[in-house]
Amino acid sequence: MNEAGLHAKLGAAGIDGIGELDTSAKDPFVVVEADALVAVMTFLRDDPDCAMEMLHLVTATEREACIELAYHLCSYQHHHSFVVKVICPRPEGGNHDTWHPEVPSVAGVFDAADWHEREQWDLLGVVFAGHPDPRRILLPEEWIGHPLRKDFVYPSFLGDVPLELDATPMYERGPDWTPPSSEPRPAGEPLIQPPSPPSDRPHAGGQAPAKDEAPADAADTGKEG
Amino acid sequence: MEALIGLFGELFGLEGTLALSAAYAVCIGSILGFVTVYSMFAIWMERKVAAHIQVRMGPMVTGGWHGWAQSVADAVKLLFKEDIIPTRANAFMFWIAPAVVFCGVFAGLIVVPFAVGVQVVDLHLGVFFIIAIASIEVIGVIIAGWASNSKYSLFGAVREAAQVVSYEIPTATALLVPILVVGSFRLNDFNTWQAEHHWLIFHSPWLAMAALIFFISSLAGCKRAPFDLPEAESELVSGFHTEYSGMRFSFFFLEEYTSMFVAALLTATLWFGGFNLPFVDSSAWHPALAMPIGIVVLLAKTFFFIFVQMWLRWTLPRLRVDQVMSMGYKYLVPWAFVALIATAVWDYYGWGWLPL
Amino acid sequence: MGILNNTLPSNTVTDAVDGVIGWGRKSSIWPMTFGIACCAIEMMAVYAATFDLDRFGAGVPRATPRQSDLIIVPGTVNAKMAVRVKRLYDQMAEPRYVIAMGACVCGGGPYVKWGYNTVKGVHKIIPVDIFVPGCPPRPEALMDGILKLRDKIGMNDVFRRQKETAESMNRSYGHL
Amino acid sequence: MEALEMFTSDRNADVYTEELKLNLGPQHPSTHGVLRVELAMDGEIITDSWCDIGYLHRCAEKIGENVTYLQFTPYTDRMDYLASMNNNLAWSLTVEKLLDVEAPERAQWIRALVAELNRIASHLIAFGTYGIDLGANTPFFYAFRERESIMQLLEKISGARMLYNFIRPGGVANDIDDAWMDEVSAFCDDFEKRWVEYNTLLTDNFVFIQRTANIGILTKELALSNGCTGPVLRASGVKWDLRRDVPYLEPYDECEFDIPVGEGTHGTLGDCWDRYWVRMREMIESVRIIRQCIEKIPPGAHMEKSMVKMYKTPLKPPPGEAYVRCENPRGELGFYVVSEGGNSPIRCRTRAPSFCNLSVLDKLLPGTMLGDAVATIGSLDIVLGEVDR
Repeated sequence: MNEAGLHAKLGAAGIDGIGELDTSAKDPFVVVEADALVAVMTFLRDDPDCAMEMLHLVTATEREACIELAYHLCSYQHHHSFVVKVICPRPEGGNHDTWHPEVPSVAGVFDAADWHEREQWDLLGVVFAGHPDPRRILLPEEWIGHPLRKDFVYPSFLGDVPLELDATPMYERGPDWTPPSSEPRPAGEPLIQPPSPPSDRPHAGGQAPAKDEAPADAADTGKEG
Repeated sequence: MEALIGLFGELFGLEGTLALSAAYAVCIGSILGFVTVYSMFAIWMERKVAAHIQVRMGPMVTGGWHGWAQSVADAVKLLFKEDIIPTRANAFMFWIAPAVVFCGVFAGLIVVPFAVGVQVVDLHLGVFFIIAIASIEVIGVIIAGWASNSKYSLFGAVREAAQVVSYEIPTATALLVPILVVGSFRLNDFNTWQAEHHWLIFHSPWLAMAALIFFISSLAGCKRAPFDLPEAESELVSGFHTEYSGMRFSFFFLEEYTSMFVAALLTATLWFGGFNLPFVDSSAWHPALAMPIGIVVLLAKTFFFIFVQMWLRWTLPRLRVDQVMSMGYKYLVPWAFVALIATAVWDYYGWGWLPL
Repeated sequence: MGILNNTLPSNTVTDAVDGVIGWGRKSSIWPMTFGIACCAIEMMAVYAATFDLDRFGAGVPRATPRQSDLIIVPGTVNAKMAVRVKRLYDQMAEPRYVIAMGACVCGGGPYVKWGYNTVKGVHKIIPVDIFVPGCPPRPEALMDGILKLRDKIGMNDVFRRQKETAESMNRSYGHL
Repeated sequence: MEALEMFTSDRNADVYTEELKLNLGPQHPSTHGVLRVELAMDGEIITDSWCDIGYLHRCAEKIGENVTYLQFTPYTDRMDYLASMNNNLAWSLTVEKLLDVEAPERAQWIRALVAELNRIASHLIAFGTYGIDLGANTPFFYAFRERESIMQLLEKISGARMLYNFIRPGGVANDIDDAWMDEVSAFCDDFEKRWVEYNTLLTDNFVFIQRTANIGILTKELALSNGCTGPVLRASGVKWDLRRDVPYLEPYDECEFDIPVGEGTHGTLGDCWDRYWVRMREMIESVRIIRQCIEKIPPGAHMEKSMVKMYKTPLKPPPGEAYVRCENPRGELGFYVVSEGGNSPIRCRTRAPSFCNLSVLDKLLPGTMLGDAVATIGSLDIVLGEVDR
């Protein structure tokens, strides 16, 4: 069955909030409402004609206007795959500090979603309501912020571990050295103030560089080991 | 021993207790020296055997010819390495454990006849003594594991306790089989008996079986692969000696190789003719000739069995802890008893097996 | 050893003893079985048949830091791992040596610019004796690093008063 | 009666038992890198386990959003560093799908050839380290001997030993010649003999079978629900291989090869032995594919002409998104790339096979013993670079 067939099948299931099939993309996808997500996933898994046994991937993508979640499903019985998307529009002034979009967790439908959703929470700050174990997975527990957001500010320290290129080695610190405070910062402030003078790394403690100039200066360091 | 006492009397005019003490000091010193040199050689040999099994060369640089001085360098380094006692460990127990472990196996060597007359004490209960004194080792390991205050060490110690205590039964039962034939616990009697008759391994199929059972369970007793669970590196990091560093750790090394030596030597003495050459009657030889040849023959046999132990270690995967236990209790113990009873019956009727 | 460290004058005896100790230490470097990332595979290749680190007496990988002399840090250290690397180093017995293997460990490597989580060189965490650059370094490069470490160890004094190597032996590790 | 009281009364109240928490890793000889597993132990038996990953998190997805499409290729090498070619392949296919470009025919055959070579190298490490996990050190050295020949072969065409950066969007970096292919076929002849040797050394070993059969049984339902792929899934009896079912390269369509599936030879379907044995047989299948590639490889360009022009400026795919899956040695590697027309993607998500395969570990461990935990982790054959990215 192709994507259109799957979409038709899904539309006939009587679930509210299923959007149109978007065939402009390389992999056609369907956008569903967040409330309908669990029902859609359960239907796709259980319906014998769809039989999506496997949830391949849960991806959150941050765009200008929204964070969209893509669920890649595939079926080994019927050799077809399908993409379901949920779109969480960005509220006015929503940045990585103030805005954590919330979607229902599908960990109850697919076990695979458990770790994927934890990772998306960890890196992008998407809250999965009803997740059995909503902890960080890759970053340490004491990490502040969600690094894959575009407005994430690079920290200089984690606890007393230096993350700066020009930081003083731990064993050369004087006895009066105090670890930087890791208290949650007030909204709008940089995560941890950069050491002064600020390093020449492009956005240590400052603003993330604009999108277009990235490759130009990435070229000088990107390839060297 | 008696010869030494006489020698001291002749040379220095020592008598009585003084002569005895001097003779003991010399004997223990020489055994200690032997153990140290032997362990260094065995460690070098282990690395070479392992390397050649694994298509590589092993130590080649240290000391020149095939890295012969590798173990010397290891010893020097370990001697001058910092000795850590973890803060949360029980310092006294942590300190004493390597000594207990090493004494246990080291003491077993004093009853071993290396050749005619080359023996510290000719105990009537030689075999019994070795088995009894070697059990002290397990206490040392348990102390080490407990005193380290580390979970891996504790696991190692508990595994060691379970494993060694279980395998004492088949070890001792298998040892009883040749004892039943020879009728003595004394190690020298095995040498003379086998010189007069034939090697005990050829005596009957049951004795061959007992030899196999003894060899397998002695592997477990020495914590050698495939029974190296107490120090299983991929599971327990280093097992009971995880927290030991420097010289204390090297005592565990010494202990392991010395107990390998004792096990191999018992196999050679009890089943494979001791210091007797095959097909050659050396009983009439002059002691000056028989002694060095005897030592060489015995050591050659011993090192063959040590080589087999190493060979197995670098070939076989490790068993799981419950499989080790079930192997001991379900297979080795019953078959050891079968061998014991069957030998009794066999010898009672005086059946022969091979034309010997 | 502690009180004797680098206090005796230089004479024939201390020279000879230092020579023997230095020889022992450099001929028997036991590395720790410690793999982090890509470089660990090349490190394994160095242990393996073609390159065979055991030729130099350095082929006894010990799983526990207590018994190992050398920690090869093979691969990117990130914020979560740095605390562990530090602890492993603290658990090792003196004398201990560190080889930073690979570009990431020498100074951030490919992850230096955009890696929000990576430590830009393990020398920010623990003092390093030898840096082996490369991504990953060829086994020959690591061998060369180990040979350089051997030379370095052989030069260190134990009993004699130290000259220029004092700093490398007695580093202060700050409040950590 | 008194004796009974001793057991029933509270006299031994100060003697108590507690659950032992054992911390496996991140520095542990058998966690294949820096995996940390926290185990709750009741004696030797594991009652519960918690995986803790992230000790090798290297921000690959953030880097992907900041560097150009071409510059990201070396970073894919460093994800699954045991199978760099396969990672490069998946990334290149993703970028090609975004750009609507297809690699020339010869490039596809070269890609399949080197990817299969790298698959053998990767499985060899799985085989060798699995031996070490179970206490047999020797297979590791034999495996590395053959792996060394593969690395030398690949070094000849790519210039790098381990992280090749050889397969690029639009084709491959260099062309291969007949002399090199002769060396490859000589290696294949050699390898088939060695493979038999491995089996005598480890596969058929009684102790090895005892240690792996009936251990860590992964049922088909659990595997599918957890998103396990690759040999882990096939060992559970699912005959699914992207190379056969969704051929993403031309050679996979034309070559003949079998897909080894777990059969429960020595125990239950989906145990550690099955996973191991699937990997071992896949090596031989890879050799078959390599031989056919050498035979059938067509002449032509090794790089798409239009791409060479595009290389002079950063690639700028049109806005859109692409998800491509490839059959890696560890399972299905997927790249999901979202482009908004800029020099670099705005999202560069990796579906790491090891990540999904590892998530099943917490469900396999409870009830087994400590030694089995090591065997199970080894049989999943994870690469932490890929789990944490």
